[in-house]
Amino acid sequence: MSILLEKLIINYPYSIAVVLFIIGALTVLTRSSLFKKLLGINIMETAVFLIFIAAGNIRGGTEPILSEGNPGTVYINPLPSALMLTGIVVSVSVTAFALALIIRLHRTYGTTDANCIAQMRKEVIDR
Amino acid sequence: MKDFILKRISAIILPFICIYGFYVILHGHISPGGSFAGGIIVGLSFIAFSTVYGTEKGRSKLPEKVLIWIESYGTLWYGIMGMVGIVKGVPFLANKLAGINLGEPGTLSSGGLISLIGIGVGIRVASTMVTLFFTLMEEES
Amino acid sequence: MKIRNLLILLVALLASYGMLIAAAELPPYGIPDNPIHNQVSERYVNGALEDTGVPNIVTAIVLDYRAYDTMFETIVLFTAAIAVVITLKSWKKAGER
Amino acid sequence: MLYLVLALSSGVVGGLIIALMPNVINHLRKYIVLLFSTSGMLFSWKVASLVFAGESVRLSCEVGGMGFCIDPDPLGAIFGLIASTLWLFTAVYSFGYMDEKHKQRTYYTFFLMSLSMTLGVAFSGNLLALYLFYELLTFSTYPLVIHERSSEAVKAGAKYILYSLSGAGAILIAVVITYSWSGKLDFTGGPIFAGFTGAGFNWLLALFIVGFGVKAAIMPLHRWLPAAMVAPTPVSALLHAVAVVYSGVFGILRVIYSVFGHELVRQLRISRVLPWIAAFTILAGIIIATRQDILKRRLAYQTVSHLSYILLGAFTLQEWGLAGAIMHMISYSTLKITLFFCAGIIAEQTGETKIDGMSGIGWLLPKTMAAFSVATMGMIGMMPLNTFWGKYYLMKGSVAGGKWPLALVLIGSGIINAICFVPVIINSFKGERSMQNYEQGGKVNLMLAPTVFLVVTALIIGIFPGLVWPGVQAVINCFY
Amino acid sequence: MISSITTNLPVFVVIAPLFVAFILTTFARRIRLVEGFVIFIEVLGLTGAGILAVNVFIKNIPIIYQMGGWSAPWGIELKIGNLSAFFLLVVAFVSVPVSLFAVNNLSDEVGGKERVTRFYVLYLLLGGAMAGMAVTNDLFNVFVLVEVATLSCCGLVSSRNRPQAAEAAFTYLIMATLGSTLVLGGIGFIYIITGHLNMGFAYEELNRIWQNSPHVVWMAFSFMLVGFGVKSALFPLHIWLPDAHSAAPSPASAILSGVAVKGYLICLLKILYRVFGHTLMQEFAVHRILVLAGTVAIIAGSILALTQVELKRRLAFSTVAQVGYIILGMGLVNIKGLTGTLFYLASHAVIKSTLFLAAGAIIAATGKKNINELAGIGRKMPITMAAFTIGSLGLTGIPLFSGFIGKWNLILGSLESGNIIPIAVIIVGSVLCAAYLFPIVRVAYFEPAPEEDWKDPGFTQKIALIMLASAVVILGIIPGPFLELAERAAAELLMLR
Repeated sequence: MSILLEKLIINYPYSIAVVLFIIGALTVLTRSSLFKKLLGINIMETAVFLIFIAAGNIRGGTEPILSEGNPGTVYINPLPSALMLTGIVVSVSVTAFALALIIRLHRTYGTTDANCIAQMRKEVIDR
Repeated sequence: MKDFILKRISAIILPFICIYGFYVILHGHISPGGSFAGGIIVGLSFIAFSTVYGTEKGRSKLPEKVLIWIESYGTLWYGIMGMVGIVKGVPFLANKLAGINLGEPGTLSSGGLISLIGIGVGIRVASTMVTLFFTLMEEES
Repeated sequence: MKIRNLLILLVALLASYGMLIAAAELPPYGIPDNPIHNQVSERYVNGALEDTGVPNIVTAIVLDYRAYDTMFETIVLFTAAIAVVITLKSWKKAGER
Repeated sequence: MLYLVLALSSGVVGGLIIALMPNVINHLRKYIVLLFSTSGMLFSWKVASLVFAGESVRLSCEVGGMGFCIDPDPLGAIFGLIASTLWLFTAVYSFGYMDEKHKQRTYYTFFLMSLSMTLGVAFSGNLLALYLFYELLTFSTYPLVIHERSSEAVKAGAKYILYSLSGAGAILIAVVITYSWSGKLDFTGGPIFAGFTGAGFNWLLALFIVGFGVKAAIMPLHRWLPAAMVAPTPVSALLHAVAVVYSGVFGILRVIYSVFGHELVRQLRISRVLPWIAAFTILAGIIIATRQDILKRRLAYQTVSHLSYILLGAFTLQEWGLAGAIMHMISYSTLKITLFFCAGIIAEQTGETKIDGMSGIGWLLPKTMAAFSVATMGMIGMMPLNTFWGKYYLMKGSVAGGKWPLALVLIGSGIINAICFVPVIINSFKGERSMQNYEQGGKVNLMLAPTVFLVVTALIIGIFPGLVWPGVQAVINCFY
Repeated sequence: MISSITTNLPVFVVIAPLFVAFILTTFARRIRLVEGFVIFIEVLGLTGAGILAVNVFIKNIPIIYQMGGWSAPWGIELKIGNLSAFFLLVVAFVSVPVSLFAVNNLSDEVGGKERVTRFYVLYLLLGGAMAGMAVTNDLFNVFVLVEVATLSCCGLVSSRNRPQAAEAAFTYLIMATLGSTLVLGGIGFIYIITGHLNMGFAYEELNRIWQNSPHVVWMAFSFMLVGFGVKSALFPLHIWLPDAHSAAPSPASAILSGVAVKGYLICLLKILYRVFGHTLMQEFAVHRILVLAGTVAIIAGSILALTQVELKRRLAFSTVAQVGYIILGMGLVNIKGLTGTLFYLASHAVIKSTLFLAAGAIIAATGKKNINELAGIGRKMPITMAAFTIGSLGLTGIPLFSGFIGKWNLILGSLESGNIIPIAVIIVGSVLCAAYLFPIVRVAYFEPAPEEDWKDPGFTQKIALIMLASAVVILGIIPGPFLELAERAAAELLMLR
């Protein structure tokens, strides 16, 4: 157990990411407010990004932009950063779409609470 | 929004924000940042403008047709840049293989297709941001 | 509802335990000889300049080595825009316009 | 070859013609039905004669990466003969019965189609074809079961299709297992599992028997049969006394003699249990029958019991037992269909379906009740009716198999048959009735003619069993 | 010119629909032109997929396409083996009749011209993403494609102008994003311990060093299973599917149930067999989990489908059950089982599209949603109902229809793997399938029709239905080369070549 803790402390970014991931997942699954669900999704994605970025890091490394002059510099692994650039854009798109859906639901039902909507759906007649 | 100071200040600042965004886009391949960051900044300048001066005014600056046009052909631009490789007889999205002069590293014109692609991506990211903003802002028709 | 939340909590605890063990097993953080820093990243770091001619390696990867991903990334944005528009705009039926 | 194709296709073609023909020529419908059922009968007779002459009539094709093969052998030929011949009579009977009834188009369409499917089951040359036609038979007879469209009929139909599909599923599993164990599915050239042995075959055989036993109405699986009696009488008579249920019995015969081979079955432990299951079904079925007061249901339970006669013959694994099974297959079908025809006539003429309400019917419908009585005698198994011979060989077989109690079971079931049906006859000749206060439905002569003809046939076969013996002999030679 | 097209065909089949999608929005109002473009590009894609499949089938070696000329560990490579060719064919074939069906048929369900155009845009984007999933050989590329597919699926669902559609789309979006986040996490684990994103390299590295970090591999497995399980509606995670697939416009439901779900399943198959490899799967007993999940999904999905009274919801739940078959087949790690899975995947893609399109035509013509209201449809809409009946027979697994061959191979495969329970479950599943599909057929044919003039749908819709139904029959009668392709794909997945 102590070894586990030790390793967790060594890998503290991963541990934090795990905690964030669980927080996000619980938010998505237990909260009934659509906004909070969306926030939970974003937190989860952030956790995964954190895992990638942390994996790419090297202690004492600099950002991967080649600069003339000092040849001895250690650059961090650029690939995870590049991947996460894509990932962030993806999550932005998802967020935008989810917001649009929330707005439409709010226009229809006047609320952004999943339970209330589930109740109201019975009464709403199809156009 | 009726705030006089805000309007004046933003009238002064926003052009520079926009210019800065374009700067980031253009220098994406030789300095930190890149087309996405720059595109977001450009988009934000317009979004700020239309929050300050009202959505209608913003729309008048960037009409819907222009946005649609930029989005469609901005995304298509990427593909066209990719097709350059195929036309040259090498795989899709090839840059150096396609025999394009990469230029002298560190200068603005370096990187061959990369800078071109970057410009396209940046502009269309900006337009997408603006579109999303307008669409989310607009009321029930 | 209560039961459901309890179940979710249980699953979450299980998952977090597994994930923590996995996190502990991952290669130690920030060490240069992790498997992730293999010939791939070396090639990126050392060869980017003559491969692509740009000093910003991230841009080099995003727009040249893995440009295909980035194309789909822009497509994701495009998709999101279209989806948002189709969700929120022009509700009228064909006949009414 | 050509005759085989014609025999198989005549039903489907006729059905399609009837389904698609315009309403203006509805009066021609009967003639079309008559034409195609006759052609089906004639061509299957032709095929049978070829088969008995020893020629191989084979038709095989590769469909969906799997070989389907049609290749009748004497057993299949006999089943085909029974089915197609009785089909003609039933067609004639239905002309009388269905006269001025609703949904005739649907009825005749699927009536003819199921002829093709039954012949397909009979002539199938490998397990896949057998399975295919077995499934298709279920679907093509389903519309006939729900013909009345009443909620009761729909429920019965759902029961029927659910039971049959579950059985078919069991068969599919068994077929796949057979395929993966032996690598071949054809019946030709001796049993598939010739030379195999092992404990797993117990389960495989059980699976097969459960699968086919659904349609053969082995006792725990029989429930769909009485329920399906809501169908119009010709359907009950032909399908649920002969064709469909025989397809199940036939399947079990096939499995025992063509898939496993009697030597292998004799080695299996399960083969000691099977005859007793059949015996139980025989007794239980007929005993339940005595407690039914609706005539058709009573007949249905009697069907359950008598089907197991045939299975008993098969399960004894003796040559005489097989002979008895075939004999009973032939003779029982003629008489049972007669009984149903009579029940139908009674119901149509007087509207009586309950047995208590039939007092005095005999004076109104003397010919019908005469036929009914003769058929009942046959069911009891008296001389000089053909069923006597079937029973005789069955007893011979079971004694030869060293299972003499089975013979007692047969005798006992004969007695219970008497207890069950003689009162009906007596009751029907009690008291007075006058024809006036009944509205008469259907054309009684068209219904009576096939009935009488069948009874006469039964008598002739009973007096000269040599007429059908060569066929039985051929089957035995083919398997032993 | 021609040579350049043929050499670049792998990328063309992916990007052609996408490019058309980009330019469609610029002439949104001219709907005829838009539809013409869509049909044209679908047919073109089918041709391209056919050519690719023939190439792969004849040469029988996978085509490798290095994106941008960067070789495997550095750049992204497309790999078109038998599996990819197989799935490309399925996608390309199914999307043609679906878009034919959509022609001139969407204004009721979707709305005005712009909306219809955007519907088509999303439709093409989905098609492109599916093609990309079929051909890609790169883990992170899989994630991006999955995201494109997810967003376009949700967009298609929410394009129906009903409030329920938005709600269903939101649930779908949240669940699917949760799933893709898990997938990204799984990819992250694999990437961190192997340092590769290319499937082949990751496979070698992973099988070399997995002992160092078994728990990480285990978590990667479970992330992948749960993530793709959510996306492809594996039983306990299916809660989003019925709402989404029944609320979407009918062509969208057809493409979602028919193709989109299959795309995620193909990705799962690729990652399980090409990245982890079957030895690792058996090491971690993942195949048992798959079989268990599949059996549970079959039974539960069928029973849930039995309880539905709404036509499209019943079909949606039957999709849940059918996904169970495919997952089950993935678990039987042998050639027969995988062949059965792949063939069943294809046949279900065709059959479920048929059923949903027929249901859409019925609902559009009659306005009736519930099953018991469909009395006599068979007489009034013969072609539609005939297609529906053929689909039902195929799904039930009657011989001579495509479903039977898939089930046959699945049963053989589970026999080979020495597992008896799946066989029983497969059979019970098909009996239940008959129990929930045939009542519809019975009501439609054997009950008196009300006095309303319901008509078959328009010409193109009829063509679409006939195409799909005949495909069901043809696949059942002469599967020939297609089955061969599936077998080779199975061998390829098991790395027997």
